[in-house]
Amino acid sequence: MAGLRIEGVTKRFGDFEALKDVTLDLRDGEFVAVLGPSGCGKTTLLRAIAGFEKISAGTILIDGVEMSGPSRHQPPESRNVGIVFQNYALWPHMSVAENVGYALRVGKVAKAERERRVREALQLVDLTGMDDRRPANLSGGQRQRVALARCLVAAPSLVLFDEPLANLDVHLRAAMENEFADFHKRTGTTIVYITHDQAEAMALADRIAVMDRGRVIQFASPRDLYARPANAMVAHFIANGIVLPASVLTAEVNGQVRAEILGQQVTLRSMAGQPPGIGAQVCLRSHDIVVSDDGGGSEVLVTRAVYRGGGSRIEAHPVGQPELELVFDLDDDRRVKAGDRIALRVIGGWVLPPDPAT
Amino acid sequence: MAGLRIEGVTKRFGDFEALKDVTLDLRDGEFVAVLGPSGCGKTTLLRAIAGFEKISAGTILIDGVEMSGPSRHQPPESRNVGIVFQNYALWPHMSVAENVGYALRVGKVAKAERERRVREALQLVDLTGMDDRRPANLSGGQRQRVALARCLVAAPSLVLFDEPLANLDVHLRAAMENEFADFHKRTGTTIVYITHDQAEAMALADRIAVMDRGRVIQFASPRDLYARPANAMVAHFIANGIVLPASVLTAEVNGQVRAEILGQQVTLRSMAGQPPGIGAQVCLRSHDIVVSDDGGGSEVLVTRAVYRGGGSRIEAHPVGQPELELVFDLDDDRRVKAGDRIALRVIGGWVLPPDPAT
Amino acid sequence: GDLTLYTSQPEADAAKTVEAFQAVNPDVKVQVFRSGTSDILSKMAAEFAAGAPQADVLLIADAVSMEGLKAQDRLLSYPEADVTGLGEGTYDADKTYFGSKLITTGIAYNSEAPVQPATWADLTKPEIKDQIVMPSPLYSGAAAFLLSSFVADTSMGWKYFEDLKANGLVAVRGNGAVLKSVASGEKPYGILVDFMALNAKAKGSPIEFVFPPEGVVAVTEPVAIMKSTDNEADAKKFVDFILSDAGQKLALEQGYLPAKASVGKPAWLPEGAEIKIFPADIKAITAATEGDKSKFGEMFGG
Amino acid sequence: MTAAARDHRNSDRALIIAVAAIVFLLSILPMGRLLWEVIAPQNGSAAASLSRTLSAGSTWTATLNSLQIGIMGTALAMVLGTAVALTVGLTDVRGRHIFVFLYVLPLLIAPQVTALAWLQLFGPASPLLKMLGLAPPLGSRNPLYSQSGIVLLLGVQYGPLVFLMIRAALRKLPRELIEAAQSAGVSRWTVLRTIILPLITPALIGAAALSFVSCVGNFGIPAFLGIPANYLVLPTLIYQKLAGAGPAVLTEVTILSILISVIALAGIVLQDMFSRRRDYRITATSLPPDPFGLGRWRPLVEAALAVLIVLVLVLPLTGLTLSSMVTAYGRKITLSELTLANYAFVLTEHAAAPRAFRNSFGLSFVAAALAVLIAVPMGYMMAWQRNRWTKILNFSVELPYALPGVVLAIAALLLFLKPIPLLGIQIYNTIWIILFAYCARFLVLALRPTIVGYHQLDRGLEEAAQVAGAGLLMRLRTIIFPLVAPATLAGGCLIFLTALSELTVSALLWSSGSETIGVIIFSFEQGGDSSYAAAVSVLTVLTTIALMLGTNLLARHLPNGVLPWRD
Ligand SMILES: Nc1ncnc2c1ncn2[C@@H]1O[C@H](COP(=O)(O)OP(=O)(O)OP(=O)(O)O)[C@@H](O)[C@H]1O
Ligand SMILES: Nc1ncnc2c1ncn2[C@@H]1O[C@H](COP(=O)(O)OP(=O)(O)OP(=O)(O)O)[C@@H](O)[C@H]1O
Ligand SMILES: [Mg+2]
Ligand SMILES: [Mg+2]
Repeated sequence: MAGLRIEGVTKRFGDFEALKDVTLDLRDGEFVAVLGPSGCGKTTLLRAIAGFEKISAGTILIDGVEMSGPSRHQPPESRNVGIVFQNYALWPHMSVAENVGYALRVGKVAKAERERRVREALQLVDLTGMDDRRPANLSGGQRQRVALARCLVAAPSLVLFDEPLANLDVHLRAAMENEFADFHKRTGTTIVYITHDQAEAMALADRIAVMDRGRVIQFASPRDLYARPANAMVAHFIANGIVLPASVLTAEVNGQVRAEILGQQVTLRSMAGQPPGIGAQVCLRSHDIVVSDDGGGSEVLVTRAVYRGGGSRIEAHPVGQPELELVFDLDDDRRVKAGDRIALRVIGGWVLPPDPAT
Repeated sequence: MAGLRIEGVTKRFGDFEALKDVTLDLRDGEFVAVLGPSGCGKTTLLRAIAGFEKISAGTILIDGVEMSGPSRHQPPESRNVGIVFQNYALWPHMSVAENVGYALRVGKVAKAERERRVREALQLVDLTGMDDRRPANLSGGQRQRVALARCLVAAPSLVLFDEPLANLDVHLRAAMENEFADFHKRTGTTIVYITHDQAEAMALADRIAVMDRGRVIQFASPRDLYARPANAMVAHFIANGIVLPASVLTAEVNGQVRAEILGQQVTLRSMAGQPPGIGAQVCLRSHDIVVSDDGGGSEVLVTRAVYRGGGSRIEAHPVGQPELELVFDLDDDRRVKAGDRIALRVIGGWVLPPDPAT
Repeated sequence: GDLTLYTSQPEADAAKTVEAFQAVNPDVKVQVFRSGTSDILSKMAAEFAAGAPQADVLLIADAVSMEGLKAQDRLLSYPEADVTGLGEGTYDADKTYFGSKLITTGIAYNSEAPVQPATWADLTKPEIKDQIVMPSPLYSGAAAFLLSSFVADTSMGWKYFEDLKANGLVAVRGNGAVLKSVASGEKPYGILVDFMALNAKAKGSPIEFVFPPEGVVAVTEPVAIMKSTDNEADAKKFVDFILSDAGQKLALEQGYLPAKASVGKPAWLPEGAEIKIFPADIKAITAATEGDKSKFGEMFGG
Repeated sequence: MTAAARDHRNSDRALIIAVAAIVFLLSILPMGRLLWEVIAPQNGSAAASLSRTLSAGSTWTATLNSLQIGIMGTALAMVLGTAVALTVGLTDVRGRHIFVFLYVLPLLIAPQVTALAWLQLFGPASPLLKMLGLAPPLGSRNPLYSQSGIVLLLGVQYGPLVFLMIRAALRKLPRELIEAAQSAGVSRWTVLRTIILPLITPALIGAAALSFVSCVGNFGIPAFLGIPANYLVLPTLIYQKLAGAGPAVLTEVTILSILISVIALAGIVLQDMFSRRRDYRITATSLPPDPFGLGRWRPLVEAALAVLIVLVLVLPLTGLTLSSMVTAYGRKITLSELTLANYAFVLTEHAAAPRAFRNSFGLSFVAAALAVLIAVPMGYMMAWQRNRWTKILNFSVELPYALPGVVLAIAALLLFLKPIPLLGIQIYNTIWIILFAYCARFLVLALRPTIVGYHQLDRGLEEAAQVAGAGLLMRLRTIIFPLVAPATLAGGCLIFLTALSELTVSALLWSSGSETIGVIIFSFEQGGDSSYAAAVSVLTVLTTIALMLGTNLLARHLPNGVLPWRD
């Protein structure tokens, strides 16, 4: 169990800044997900925490002890962190059981105990009976699970996951999510969990750090991220929010404002102190939009409708403002298809806080 | 453009059967997804089609020409199939642009033309400006995208994808899905697309083959799979259907039967000729279940509620039959939590066809 | 005490020599290092450089090398040595080294060869063009000795080697290689040391050996005491043994021509045959040998 | 910092220091001692020696020739070794195991023996050619005595070295990288040219550098074939200087040695430059590629391989065997006269021969084992922790191998003639000085392949062990060694085979009781007893075959691919 403080960490590769002034403070025992688009620096952050990358500026403290800093750099093996690598990094010369039991062997755990814990870990990831296989003879998902078991078996005090579920199918993923949640509850381990799957992040994490191009954009609870995204990037990234331009008509009262959006006047949630003004941006979720059958609302042209099992994802453009794009989910019974025109009514939404920079 | 016929293909590794009597018939230009849990043999099937694995029995025909069969085995290079590997398989000694342009280079495409097409392909996968990077300096998702561009650039007549989007974030994934759909529409290429993500499969494929432990269980359109799963495995695998025991009370009329489920009498969809009887199984989707506020329906105990952005995934057990598990999604405004008791009403569902084997 | 012997004698001979010596001097333990003459010289050069020469006595192929060591003041003079019966010129006038036997170099040829050369001049005959080998003087002390002796001789001189070169002679690495070449017929004519050819013949190899009437060149396989020895007494005993009748008889048994003619002649030497030894001025040869070798090297390579 | 962390740190530092110390001891110390002879010569002035050596025409002729045969011999060895490795490693030829086994054995047979076998088979006395009526006229000049002959023999001698390194690299290729190209519709040749060869570039470069150094430093072949052809190279020039043994000989020899070192170092610098330009790390965990089907070409390719084996192994070995079974060299061979008496002699009557077998097998095995043990951490430092120091270490390891054996032996003599200071141990005149020289000389044979192995390894595998808490020593033992083992052990095999038949080093360093096989063979040859020499050679080959077969029994317990002759 260990807290983790990341303060102003910057990491440069040549003159490319993969991490820019990243600051995060994890409580002891917290489960934090790091979420962000591909290439935003998630893996780099994780490698910096683990000690594989020397950072260019800032400090990283585990349990109050400085691990990386301007003058010192503790080697990875003395940081007592567990890690599951994105590309598995299984040892090809060892059997599954040997891979999983390695940390115990290094830690000089007695053989019987070791075998028991390896067996348990393999059971956990549903690989019982595969003990003697070599990694090369496993399927992609099976390899991922071995990597998982290998990390979990040593019960480290800080665990880093780099997209551990990326190659698993939905069910195994759900099962593993539950496993992680249980593991976390049981052990109270501090966990940094990297993923690009927001559902996964939301399901698991106490707090989520959303990253973009090397920066942490927002660090908040899942509900907050969903309901109160800090900017358009987060709004869009989390649950694919629709970001539309709007004019705020009234100043905030009780966390609400009146605003005009797509030609409709609606009441929206906003942050405290939101001033009125034009040029604001609003984040809408699928449930903030309803198809109006009475002809009210704004007319949109559907350009694509993709079936997604029980519902469809709709891409549409307001007839009046074809440069705007709306992507939202619709129940299957509507059977909307590309080329249809439908009327939409906005029934809620969140006004994005004004960007301090502009 | 090419049709693909797979007939009774079996593949053994030692005495382990990775593929068991697999038969699939793809029309010219069809987009077929192969869906199934980890280790079910998807990659093996794909490798057999590409010609990397000699099959143990059966035949594989591309465009009517026997490629793999009892007596012959065309080498991969003369099958004209494109392939994107699960582990990327980028050539570490080549830059991104060289990787992508490889097929054109060996195909003696003129330099200017080649550069243009490489540029286009990189643009397609959103990697413009990364031409000179080495694969080792790319993030996981970026590598995946290079692999994608490399395959697409040669415009082969049959394209095999092995979980091409597994490492991409949701947005890039959505963008790439659109790209695939467009690419497919534009070129009419026959595509075999392996994934464990059913949403992806449904969004893209004309038909989906669901595999389990080396067998093809069902080969049907996405809507069919969702609405009329062939057995409990498919029902469960596709969109996480709830499979519950039921008694069919009446014989099928107009595709419908009356049945008793969780103590409730309901009208369910069924296949033609469904006989009445006990011991049937029913597949329910989230929208087949409503929370009844009037006290009607069956009482269930919620054991887990996981927030998933705008809604929660609920795990619950009927109070009367605690051995059954129901997993379904609920809108967020209900704020159900573990320990709650709620009443559920079944309002629809699909009776799984009786297993011919039993 | 302990005595360290560096020798270039063939392995079996070296063993027998030591055995016989110890039979006479049971209290002396002899350590032997056996190798080619040039290896021994390399080893000693390193030992000198490190300031720790190891050998007490030397028994190496030729006097020229001994002269070299003597010039570096490495050899102990042993004026009391009993040289009676030893041929003139087989030992150093300053008594620093003493020839132990005569190893002559003559002409060997394959028994099946069409021509039977009898004289040195025969080797320049066109009938056997391109079929002649000799050991390179750069690797064989005996050959170097032959080279310098011939060059110094007015009747032969460089002209002889130029003729040989014109007749296609090749130099190979060592007498062993010449023997193989001649015995296998690969090059049926060669310049070779006597005992090697004659011992092989005795075993059945298809090889013949002649002592050309112009005279053969003989190296003496001298024995010497190192100045740095810490066991002078035993070292002197060793020299005494080599020069004694017993030691000379041993050389005879091993198939060599002993330095002391009085102990007898080897079986292979036809009764009454005269071996004419080419006159050799060791001092002159020592002075000339480096230049001769390098000139030879330029002519024949190797 | 935790106690465990401190332990790790200390053990890491200890390891690094130990490696540096070993290199210092094995390479820098003897080379430095030699150099001291130039700086402060015992006899004469350094400047005089320098100007004499550098102004001699022979010095530059020899240097030029050394360069030439170095380059050409390497080219031939590369072509042979790579072609064989590709054929064996990537195609479906049958009898791979046996072939690999047979192809590495010629390392044991002295090149002179091979040359002589060829000379006899294709020369005027050849029974075969005589039968066919094709025998060249008696005494006609043999084409092997020439630069081309030297290059040919160098190529044959070092082909197996290249082969072992390339084969180790080929084992590591994940099949997807090849398949990705195949599915682009590319022919096999193109796949080979554009994917496979580039991916094994580190191995190609490493093998080229090593065989270049081997060719430049080889003494036996140019001595045997060059002398008759009037063709001088630096090692033979050095030998001649030594045979002259003038007072300033060591100084001159050292100067010439420096010339060889410069040539050899040029090779390493080039290697270093090439191998750092690109990235060859293979990250995927995957099965090795399926063999390419040769189809109807298969019998032809197999026949070609068989011919190669006949030429480089069967022929010389037959010649050896026949020589070892006749009473006198050159005697017409009739079946009834064949005898095992020579074997009986060397095994029972000749006390030194059995001892030499024990010594040489022991020395070779221990030297190979030590080199493997040292090469793994040393390769780790050189490939993964590059800094100025590792570069110096990298260069200095190469030197003892590049120099002619006799020079290294002299260096060892200079160092150990007096008891080791402080310890007071005398290793001169014991077997240990030979072991020291073998380790110094052959270390690079294990190190180069190991470094190549590192260049192909994904560091993530080590990192995974780091987070498991494994310190450097533990990682080296449990993760890194097994992963680079195929490459390293290929090097170990090279060392074992090369050391078994080693002569030039032990010729100066042996003492009674510590004879080596090379010394015994050389003694017999010098005394004109070729038949005994042949018998010893044949026994060596047979014993080695038995040993190699013996390791096959162990193969099940070893990680995959560590025995080059096993899949
Ligand atoms: N060694 C390196 N040298 C140069 N650039 C690098 C290096 N490693 C990573 N990068 C770059 O740094 C950026 C961040 O990479 P990182 O691997 O952290 O991304 P990521 O967020 O993990 O992405 P993904 O979700 O695709 O795995 C990327 O643009 C990548 O190309
Ligand atoms: N070369 C092989 N030898 C032995 N077994 C193998 C080999 N290749 C695959 N298998 C086994 O065959 C089964 C199918 O493997 P495959 O790679 O096709 O799975 P997959 O469906 O692609 O799974 P994933 O979604 O995890 O990639 C697995 O159980 C795997 O362990
Ligand atoms: Mg990443
Ligand atoms: Mg797979």
